[in-house]
Amino acid sequence: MNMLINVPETVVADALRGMAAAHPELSVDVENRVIVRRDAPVAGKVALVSGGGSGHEPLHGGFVGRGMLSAACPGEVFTSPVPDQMVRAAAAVDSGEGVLFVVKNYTGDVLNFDMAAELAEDEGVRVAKVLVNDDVAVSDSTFTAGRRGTGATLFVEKLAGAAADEGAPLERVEAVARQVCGSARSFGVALSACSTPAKGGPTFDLPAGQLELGVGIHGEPGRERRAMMTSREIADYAVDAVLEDLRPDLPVIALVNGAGATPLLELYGFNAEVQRVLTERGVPVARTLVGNYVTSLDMAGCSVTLCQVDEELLRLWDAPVNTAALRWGC
Amino acid sequence: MNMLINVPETVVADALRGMAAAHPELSVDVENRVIVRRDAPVAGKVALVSGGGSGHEPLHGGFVGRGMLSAACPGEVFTSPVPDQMVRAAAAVDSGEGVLFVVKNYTGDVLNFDMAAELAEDEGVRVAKVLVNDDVAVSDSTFTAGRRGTGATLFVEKLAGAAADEGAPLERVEAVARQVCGSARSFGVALSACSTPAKGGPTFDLPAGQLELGVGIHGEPGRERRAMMTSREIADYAVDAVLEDLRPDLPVIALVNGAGATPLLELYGFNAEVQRVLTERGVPVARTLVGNYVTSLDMAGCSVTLCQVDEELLRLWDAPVNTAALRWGC
Amino acid sequence: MLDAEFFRRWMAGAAAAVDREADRLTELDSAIGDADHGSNLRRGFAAVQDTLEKEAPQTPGAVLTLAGRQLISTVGGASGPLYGTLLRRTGKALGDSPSVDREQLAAALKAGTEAVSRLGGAAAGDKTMLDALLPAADALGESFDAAARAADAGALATVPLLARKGRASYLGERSIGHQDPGATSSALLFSALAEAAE
Amino acid sequence: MLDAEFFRRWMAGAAAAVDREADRLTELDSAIGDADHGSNLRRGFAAVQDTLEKEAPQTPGAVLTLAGRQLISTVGGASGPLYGTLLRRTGKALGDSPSVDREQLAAALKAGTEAVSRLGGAAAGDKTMLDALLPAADALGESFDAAARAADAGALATVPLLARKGRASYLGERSIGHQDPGATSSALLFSALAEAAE
Ligand SMILES: Nc1ncnc2c1ncn2[C@@H]1O[C@H](COP(=O)(O)OP(=O)(O)O)[C@@H](O)[C@H]1O
Ligand SMILES: Nc1ncnc2c1ncn2[C@@H]1O[C@H](COP(=O)(O)OP(=O)(O)O)[C@@H](O)[C@H]1O
Ligand SMILES: [Mg+2]
Ligand SMILES: [Mg+2]
Ligand SMILES: [Mg+2]
Ligand SMILES: [Mg+2]
Repeated sequence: MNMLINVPETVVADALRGMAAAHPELSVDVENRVIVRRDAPVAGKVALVSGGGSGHEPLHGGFVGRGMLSAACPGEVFTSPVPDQMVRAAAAVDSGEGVLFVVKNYTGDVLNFDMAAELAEDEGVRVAKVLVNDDVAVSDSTFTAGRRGTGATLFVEKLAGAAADEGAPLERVEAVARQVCGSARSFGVALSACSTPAKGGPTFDLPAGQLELGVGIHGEPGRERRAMMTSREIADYAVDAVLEDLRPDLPVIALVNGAGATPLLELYGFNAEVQRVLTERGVPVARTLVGNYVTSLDMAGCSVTLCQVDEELLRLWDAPVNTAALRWGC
Repeated sequence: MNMLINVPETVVADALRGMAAAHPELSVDVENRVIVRRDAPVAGKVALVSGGGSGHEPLHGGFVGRGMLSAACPGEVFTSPVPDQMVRAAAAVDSGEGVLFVVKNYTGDVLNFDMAAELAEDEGVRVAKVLVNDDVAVSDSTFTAGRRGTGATLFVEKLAGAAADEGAPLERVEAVARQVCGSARSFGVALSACSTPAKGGPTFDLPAGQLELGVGIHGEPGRERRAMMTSREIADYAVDAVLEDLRPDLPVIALVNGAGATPLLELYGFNAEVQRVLTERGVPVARTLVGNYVTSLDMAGCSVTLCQVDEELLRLWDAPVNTAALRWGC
Repeated sequence: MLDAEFFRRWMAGAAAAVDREADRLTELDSAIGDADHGSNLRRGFAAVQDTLEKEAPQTPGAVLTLAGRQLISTVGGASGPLYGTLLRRTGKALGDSPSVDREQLAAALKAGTEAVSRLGGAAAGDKTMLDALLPAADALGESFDAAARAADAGALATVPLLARKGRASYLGERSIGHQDPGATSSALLFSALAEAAE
Repeated sequence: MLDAEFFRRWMAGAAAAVDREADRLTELDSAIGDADHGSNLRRGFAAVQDTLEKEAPQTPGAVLTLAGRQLISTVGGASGPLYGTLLRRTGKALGDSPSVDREQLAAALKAGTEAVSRLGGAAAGDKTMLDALLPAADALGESFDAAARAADAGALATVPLLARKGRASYLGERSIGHQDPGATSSALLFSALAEAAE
């Protein structure tokens, strides 16, 4: 596995330096690993802070900017960040209106964000937290760490970020985030394993000609392994897996997401099949986003996230956003 | 090589259907393979038409919209489109002010666009053509097909597109395009081969632990093959290869482009090294764009394009653009 | 004398040969190009068959002109415009007489190959389809079989050449030792012509 | 009696053991987790060494509290907050006396492991570090060696268990048959403690 890196130890710091150079509109603290919008704190507005292990770019750093995150805290590759990062981020972005922590449901992320919330509150920042756990591949049981946080994170950050941008108070921003968490579900498929720099090779074995149905964004095991399927069959499986859990009585926004190494050409073709299934199942689609947004390093594969939206959420979706990876309306 | 497709024969048509579903702001003619901005023809404005083999997405379809292309013509994977597509596109977008064809320098593209230009002119459309040939890995000799067109295409489409959006006449839009062709150079590196659906596997052999320096966007051979290098070494090699050909006395815009399967995390890290070399060589960088813009299906690797800009070109770069893959200022 | 029916038979034979040999053509193109020559021509000649059946042109010139236009409209790549131009210009040179003889066809094909050379800027020895087309058009003055043999020999003779045009030229010295896919498909075209004449 | 110097020796021994065994820990984490436990703890305990040398805390409680804080600040993942909490809470329970005895340490470690259990919501038998920590803290009432042996045995006993917490829980039945990486690093911690006491 050839990687475009220097040494595994500096991968995250190198990326942050490269991000700083490419995005003067961001203030990137390479040493302390915090990416903050340059105009923070924005007076009178609630701030959003997220973070997690690196390797899922553009999540989260690519979503920092007007109408989405105020700051992001990248951890080591596939390792959740430490509380110091979130505390520092919260202090940098809090305008006095409070901070919402957007946390993906992994033990490490939960524990570190919990600690950070306590510490930040000690420093006088009002903190609310929302837990994203949208991956229907995992049965949500008290006997496991629970459903994983994946593609719905983009929706939480966009929609709650839009509410904050409009000046909604912390309680309302948190309520929007919770509504989105309840309305969005995802299912992912791996056509190849991904390789972390530290390991220097694939983190799991996927025999040639097989795919993993229900894979997690760190290559966690899914529901089953099968012989390779067509785009059509994968769309049927993935969309039905989501709809089994989420029975929308309103239109959905569809995120057809690439895992990192699947060509955009294939991803658009897959979107055609996703739209077909949704039409067949009678689910109206209000908006569609196709691209590599929540990735797993060099994994080939895709995921489908559906987010049920009422008129208010749809309005928040269309609201201006100005980040490195998602930008419209401004 | 697992691919997210149905059958190789329908890959392009499937992608176009998926694109149509995701982008209501585009008018996608799936049967005739033309992607047109929905508001075309735009009265009083010169139109830009480009196209080429598929497999380089978001190029060109992702660059259709205000401030960039008026239409794009996707061919089969890695096969240039046929003249009928460009003729149809030209007819759809011409407001009477004329059409600029942006053509990458490959024999197939050149011949098909030439024929299309003749046919379109027969139908009364004023056509100008610009040939993009920026790949410094190939020596530009009359004994070969000449330098290949790669990353500079994005600059030609953006900058000439901005001039057209401002209402510049065809001669001026063409002049901007030519200036950009003269001011932009690229160098690409493959860390893995790419696989076309038709072939079902890698189109060239790259032994593990080796990289191809100077690779083309269809996996064409480059200058040499070496044992795997660090991000730092690759940046030195690539930037120096470009600067050997282009000796800027003005600032440059840097495009640090991913070949498709290289994680964004690595690409940002590579950008840090590119910026370092440029600083060491005394080249001021006015703007930087990092991402997967001119891809080669599932190839791992990267390319560097430098485009020397005067104040006018820089202004055109910053001008509003509203396409699927590039969007700012509007 | 060769009538429209003869030319339709030729095109049908060419389509069958290209379909049969598509994988070999793609394999050759994989070595020094981008692995699409077989699928490109298969798509094009299948479309030629369709359109000839539908429009049933009534003169030799009309058959080749229509076939050429159809190749241009469906193949893409380098070979689409080049083969399309070959057939279109050959067809135009044949005029609109209801039948032609072998000498007339030979002369028309020379006009066609010249148009290919002008369009692509290639000459004999550049390791392209012209290395089969040029000697074949010459030998057609002699006989159909001589033309087919000359095309075959020309294709084979591309092996030691260094490519100077098209995608293979990027390989430089590394293009040596491989047979040119376009010259190979040109040889198929002339074999089909000889078969049509049998 | 165990003074600050003893606790610094313990931490130095733990850092050396984690560094030595990092690859094995990562290998174990690769089987049922995400292949980072070794590099996580190596990064963390190296930072602990640095900070203990720089700040030279003068009581057992201060050594452990500082070490715990440093783990929290540098490890990340699940194990960072958990090990950090273990040492911090143990340190706090030790108070600020300049030296403590083994029984006091055992009691403090019980408070620490309880805090770990509360924080992560895991209990004995869930196939986590607690399966080594809980029996070890118990056995420390007896002797340092007994604690080290109990931690080792606890780590080994995680092999047949089904993971119910952390990343390994996604594997369900497939987590059975693998030793838990966190329980394995906990055993290293107690071996280092026994060595410090020799
Ligand atoms: N300039 C040219 N003149 C004549 N023939 C050419 C030229 N360039 C390429 N060819 C022919 O085209 C063939 C390749 O056709 P094809 O693979 O279909 O197109 P592409 O190279 O665009 O993929 C080559 O083998 C060669 O014979
Ligand atoms: N909820 C929990 N309670 C106690 N220990 C846990 C819990 N979750 C995970 N662990 C321990 O953490 C170890 C994994 O640590 P590490 O690999 O560093 O973190 P991560 O799982 O975030 O990658 C597991 O082997 C397990 O012993
Ligand atoms: Mg981890
Ligand atoms: Mg081709
Ligand atoms: Mg080819
Ligand atoms: Mg781990």
